[in-house]
Amino acid sequence: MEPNLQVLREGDLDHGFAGLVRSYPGAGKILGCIQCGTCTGSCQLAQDMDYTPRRIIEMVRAGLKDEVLSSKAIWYCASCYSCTVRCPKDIKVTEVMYALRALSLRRRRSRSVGLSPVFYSTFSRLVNTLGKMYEAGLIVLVALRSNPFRLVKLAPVGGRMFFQGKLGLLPKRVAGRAEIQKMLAKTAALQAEALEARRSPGGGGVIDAAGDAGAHDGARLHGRAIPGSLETGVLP
Amino acid sequence: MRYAYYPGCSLKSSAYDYERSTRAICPELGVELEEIHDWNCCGATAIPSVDPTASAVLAARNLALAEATDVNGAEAVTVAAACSSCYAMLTRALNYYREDPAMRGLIGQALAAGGRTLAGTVKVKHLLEIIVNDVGLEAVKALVRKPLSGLKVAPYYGCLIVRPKGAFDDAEQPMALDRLLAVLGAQVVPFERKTKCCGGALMTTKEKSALRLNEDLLHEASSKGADVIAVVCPMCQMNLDAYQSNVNTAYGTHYRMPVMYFTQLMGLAFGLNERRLAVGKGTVSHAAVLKRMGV
Amino acid sequence: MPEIRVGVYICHCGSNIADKVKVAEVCDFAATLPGVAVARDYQYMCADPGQELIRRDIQERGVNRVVVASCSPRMHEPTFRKVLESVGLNGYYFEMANIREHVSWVTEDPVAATRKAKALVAGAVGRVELHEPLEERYTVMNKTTLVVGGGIAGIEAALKIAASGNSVWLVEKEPSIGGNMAKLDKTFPTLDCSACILTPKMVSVAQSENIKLLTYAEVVKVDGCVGNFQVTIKKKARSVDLAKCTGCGICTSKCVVKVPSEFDGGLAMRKAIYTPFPQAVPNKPAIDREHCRQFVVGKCGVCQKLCPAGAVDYDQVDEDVTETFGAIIVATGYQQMDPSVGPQWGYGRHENVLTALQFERLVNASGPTGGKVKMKNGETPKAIAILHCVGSRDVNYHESCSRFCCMYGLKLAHLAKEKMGGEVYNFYIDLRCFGKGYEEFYNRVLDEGVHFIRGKGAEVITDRDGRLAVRVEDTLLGRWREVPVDMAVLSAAAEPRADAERVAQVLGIQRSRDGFFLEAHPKLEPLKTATDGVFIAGCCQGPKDIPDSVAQGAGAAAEALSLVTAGKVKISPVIAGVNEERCSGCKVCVPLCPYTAIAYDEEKKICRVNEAVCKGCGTCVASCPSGALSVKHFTNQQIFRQIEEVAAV
Amino acid sequence: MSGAEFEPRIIGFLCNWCSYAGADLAGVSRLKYPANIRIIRVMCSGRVEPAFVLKAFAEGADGVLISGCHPGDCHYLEGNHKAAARARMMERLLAQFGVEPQRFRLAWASANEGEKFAGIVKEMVEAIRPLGPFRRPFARMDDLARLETEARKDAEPAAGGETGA
Ligand SMILES: Cc1cc2nc3c(=O)[nH]c(=O)nc-3n(C[C@H](O)[C@H](O)[C@H](O)COP(=O)(O)OP(=O)(O)OC[C@H]3O[C@@H](n4cnc5c(N)ncnc54)[C@H](O)[C@@H]3O)c2cc1C
Ligand SMILES: Cc1cc2nc3c(=O)[nH]c(=O)nc-3n(C[C@H](O)[C@H](O)[C@H](O)COP(=O)(O)OP(=O)(O)OC[C@H]3O[C@@H](n4cnc5c(N)ncnc54)[C@H](O)[C@@H]3O)c2cc1C
Ligand code: SF4
Ligand code: SF4
Ligand code: SF4
Ligand code: SF4
Ligand code: SF4
Ligand code: SF4
Ligand code: SF4
Ligand code: SF4
Repeated sequence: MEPNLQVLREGDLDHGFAGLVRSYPGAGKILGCIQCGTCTGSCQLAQDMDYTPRRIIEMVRAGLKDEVLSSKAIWYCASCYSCTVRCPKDIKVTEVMYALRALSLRRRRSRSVGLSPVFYSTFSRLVNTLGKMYEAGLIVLVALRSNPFRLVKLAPVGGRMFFQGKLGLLPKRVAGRAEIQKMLAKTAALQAEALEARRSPGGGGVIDAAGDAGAHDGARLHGRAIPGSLETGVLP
Repeated sequence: MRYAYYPGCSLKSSAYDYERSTRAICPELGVELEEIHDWNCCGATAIPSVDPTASAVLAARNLALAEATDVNGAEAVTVAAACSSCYAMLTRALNYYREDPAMRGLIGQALAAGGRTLAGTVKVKHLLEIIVNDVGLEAVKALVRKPLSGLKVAPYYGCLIVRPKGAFDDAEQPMALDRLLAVLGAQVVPFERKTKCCGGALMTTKEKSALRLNEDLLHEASSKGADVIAVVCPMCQMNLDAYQSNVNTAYGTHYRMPVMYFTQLMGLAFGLNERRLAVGKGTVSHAAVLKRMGV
Repeated sequence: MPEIRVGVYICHCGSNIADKVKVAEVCDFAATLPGVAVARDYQYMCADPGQELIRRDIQERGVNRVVVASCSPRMHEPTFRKVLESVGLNGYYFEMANIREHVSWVTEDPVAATRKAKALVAGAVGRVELHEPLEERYTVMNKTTLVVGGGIAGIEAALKIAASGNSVWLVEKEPSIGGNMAKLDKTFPTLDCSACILTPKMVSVAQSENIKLLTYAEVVKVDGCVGNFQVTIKKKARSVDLAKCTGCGICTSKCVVKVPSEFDGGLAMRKAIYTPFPQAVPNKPAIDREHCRQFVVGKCGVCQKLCPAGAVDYDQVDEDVTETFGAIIVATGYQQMDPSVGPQWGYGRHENVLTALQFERLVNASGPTGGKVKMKNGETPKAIAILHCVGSRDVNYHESCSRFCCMYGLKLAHLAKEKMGGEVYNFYIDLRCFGKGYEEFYNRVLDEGVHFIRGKGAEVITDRDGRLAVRVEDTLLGRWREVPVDMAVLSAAAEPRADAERVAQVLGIQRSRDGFFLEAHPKLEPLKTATDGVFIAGCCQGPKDIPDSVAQGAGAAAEALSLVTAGKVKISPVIAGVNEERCSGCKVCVPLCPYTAIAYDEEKKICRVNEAVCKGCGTCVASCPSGALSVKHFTNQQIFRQIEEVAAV
Repeated sequence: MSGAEFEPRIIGFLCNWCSYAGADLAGVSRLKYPANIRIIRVMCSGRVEPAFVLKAFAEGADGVLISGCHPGDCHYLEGNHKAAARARMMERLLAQFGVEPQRFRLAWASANEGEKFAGIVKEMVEAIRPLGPFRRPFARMDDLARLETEARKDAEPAAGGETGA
């Protein structure tokens, strides 16, 4: 049956979702949003989004979890912080966007929104592995992980940059890679702990029905199993 | 003036011209940059999108490394970052560490797991801030040997150098770069979109949107008659420069707007050799700029 | 000292107390306490026969301290004090033990209740022994009131006081009274012309025999306290002798120096010798010495030469006037925030971005354009944007709502539509139209075809055609919009005047977190301040529209009159004092007093409490390291004794 | 209730305007709470000196409550801020003397909060009862005098800081 878009039943809403989002760094103040739209008005990307930043905040508060996490909007945010500096209620919309992308990746809700999830997770895993960014590698990996034809499209820009000496072809590594791995593992463990505390009775927050298992078990991206989580994962 | 230098990944690859020009002008200004040993990637805006907390930990490791150096003797260490994204991400981590008790605890424990500690006394500054505020425009002026007379420059700050905090200049209409360029003798065009976003990493993921943002910038700069756009961030440089022909293709425009790092323009004004400044390494030729300056 | 004879009276309160507390047992217990001469229990102590019991014991049995154990002292302490006084005993030789609200009504177990009652009675008896006779004091009121600030609120207050036949001084820092209202064109929601309703009041001020008007003057010092404030007022040198000047205006027309007019928000020029606006009161000029050539370069003298009345006097100097007042009303109003603090709104960067007050001048028939809405280039705009909440409801600027800008946004939309046709947009978050006739006005403006876009104007930029454009989310549609306009009007926040902090210090009043002056109670004492005898009215307390400002002005007048006409004012004897011998002059107490009642005496190197200002909270006492401070009726000895006694039972 | 159970004696210093009125309201509303508290009225919670608290303990109280208007509601503007600053200091001091933290409490109760006031008393009684009677470490008055001076020294910079903030 076609869903009736005019009707929103309580059962469609996840009342723990706002609490979950608020537990992310910088996202604590979303309950204070007065829906003024300053964020959207300030956003250069809003015109490409399926939901405006203001609506995203409201959808989070209302508990429209699936719609938010599978929205395109969160992947169009360029992290320019215009919304954040202007929000009259000191809501860090940019940080909320980060949180939503992270949740979307974790819940694997981001399949139909194009290249962005692959890009970000690949970037993240490259850095987690090497300690440093490796631009040429990033482009190649992203292309391979999404659509190899991307490579062809990127070739002219890559070529121009290469001939200006601007595209290093060899990766650089950080000596303290093991140290970084330990830090990331600890971060993941602490986050899992905090989540467990929230979920346990008296932990304060209501947790959404689906749980938040992705935080520390193996995640999967586009059919490929990746050891470790998306956050702490290293490249196979 | 000694700083713990955090170059960031871009300056070591795609933005090597930025690093080279920075290295060329800093000694002139009396700024000593001591590269932080074994620094790691700041995470840019990508890692927060995957794990907002881990990204702060990654950035914080660099701050811990910086604090451990003795660049400033007994005094608090100041990190110098040239890339706006690095600057913003290091600041973000530092602010979380200083202002958010939960994050402070978490970052502290994570760093400890890798054998590092952070006191939080470190400061983070962008290279532009260091030049304008620590060195001072008077000192810069004294170094100008070949004023950029007649060169019309659009001062482009981008977003992350003034946001989210707007720590050293206004978040909406900053003036530091305008004032610096004026001291170099350039004719600074009033650039209303000076803090609009270039799209950053969206150029890779949402190219159409990012091209629109860059077209908007190129339009204002060229309609105001600018000869060159001065930038303070590798990402801005890459998007405006390397993707300019993509903009032209998509919009049927014919921009040929050189995009140069402010450090390169400073070097030229100081009369430094353009090879030392890696001038000419733009996708859009810098020749017109040099010609205007009679170099 | 005569022997202490305490009378203790335990009240049954019908069955209210007696049901739980074994009254007779408490009474017997009381009789055993040291110093107790009489102990009785009685049905209703507050009833006449109960009171009579006390009176008789005082007169016949030599009782000289009284304890009543009954209800809350918040209820009947004054009643029983009067009983003591009626037979010549000091009302403060009295103490109450609250065995109803604090015992019988809240305790299940009669045994526990009785014991608790005993403890409280013991505490009261112990304490009352140490009570000292205290006198209610009165100060004689000076009958003149001072009003500071000549906006509509201050004008109204002054007129009301004058109408009662009492005298009042009105001090205004500008060359003319009128305040912000004088700048307005029409006023919502009825659209009367501001000048038409304000000017008659201003003229009445000038004509009233009971009002002494001092313009171009400021209060610089206030000493003393309620009833007798000694106030020093600085009259700035006006350079024009008001007694001689006829207001002919020749000087102004001949003066060669032009300066942007403050009154017109910089949209027009005025001269160095000027009256701020045509209906000014007094309608006589002042010389702005910062710009006058006579003062800047030392030569000109044109106006003096041409003045037919010989009124121009370059040698005038600032003059201090000192006068005593019984009460003070502060009505110093507000200012509009300078919106260039938020560059995103384009003010100061783009031509044709105006503040709402500037726009008021633009639509005003006596304004710089004769009431025609014109852009900088002289053309009539085809579209105008009115941005609401600029710097209001915004933690980055002012957290609170400015309260009248929604309504003037509607008014200006109406006026703009009327004067120039074209498109008018209101960009708002919420429309707050809560007054009488306000919603009706909104409906009217809606019908006139004004556009309402629910979304806060995020930024004002120039688009590719060089036109202004407002970027906004139309939140009702959920769409990002860029609306091109020719002029943008900013409803910039109403904020405290720049000198509010200094004014508060001079007058000894507090400010709330938003910087406006603080009322004694937000609902029940909106016009009083924590300083007795100082009242506030109008926008200096917080943004409010003209009807509310007028109501407050009149209310403050009533407050002041009820004080000064009473002839004398009662001051509670429960106040602090410094034992000069003990005070080490450490000044710890000085910043602790919330009323700045404590001052340091430089000569004697000790601190002193201003008895008229002190409210007796005792905060200072608790802090004095030398034990030099004490507060009457709550001395350490009294409280220590009470602790000992209640703890012993 | 078994008669054998220990009944702590609590002395409560209540400000006239909010908490005393709140306690009155508890009465007017006929709320029931333990009879263990003896209320002493002061004009403002800011009047309560550290010495009062020490004196109460010295005289045999098992617990001390200070209660005043909520921050921001003080009848005297900010006396309760001073009380709060002193209370923080008192907590430290009492801890040094081995007084269990449950025995001392600063609580805000408005004239409207009869229920809250009754609850505070109940909670305190419950918290103190298991501790048993208070052993008096400073029964002598000269001890008290010494403690008082120390307490004052400690208290006021803190209170001053409060004003500045
Ligand atoms: C654009 C705009 C349009 C408005 N339109 C309307 C409307 O249509 N209808 C309506 O009801 N309200 C309107 N208002 C609100 C209206 O302006 C205020 O309600 C009213 O002016 C408040 O009067 P006031 O006397 O309290 O303060 P003010 O008008 O600010 O007067 C204060 C006076 O005190 C003087 N003063 C200040 N400091 C000192 C000092 N230290 N010593 C001596 N004197 C001092 C000032 O010079 C001034 O004369 C509008 C406001 C704005 C900004
Ligand atoms: C649900 C609700 C909640 C509210 N909450 C708040 C709040 O939190 N804060 C706030 O500030 N305001 C609040 N208000 C508003 C507040 O109730 C009013 O501002 C206030 O009560 C107005 O007081 P009043 O004296 O003007 O009128 P009223 O309270 O109506 O008093 C009028 C009196 O006159 C008597 N009377 C009427 N006719 C005659 C007659 N012919 N002869 C003799 N006597 C007569 C009536 O019996 C009555 O006693 C609230 C209002 C409502 C409806
Ligand atoms: S700007 Fe802030 S308050 Fe306004 S809608 Fe966006 S998040 Fe909400
Ligand atoms: S940070 Fe993201 S959501 Fe906010 S204005 Fe920039 S692009 Fe839009
Ligand atoms: S010319 Fe003289 S009399 Fe006329 S207005 Fe000027 S000062 Fe007054
Ligand atoms: S003396 Fe001053 S006020 Fe008079 S005419 Fe000359 S400039 Fe104007
Ligand atoms: S009155 Fe209206 S425009 Fe003014 S601050 Fe309040 S909501 Fe905003
Ligand atoms: S009628 Fe009442 S609820 Fe409705 S807008 Fe007005 S004040 Fe609000
Ligand atoms: S605190 Fe006491 S000793 Fe110090 S100045 Fe005040 S009264 Fe004197
Ligand atoms: S008792 Fe209160 S009001 Fe009086 S001087 Fe002391 S602190 Fe000030």
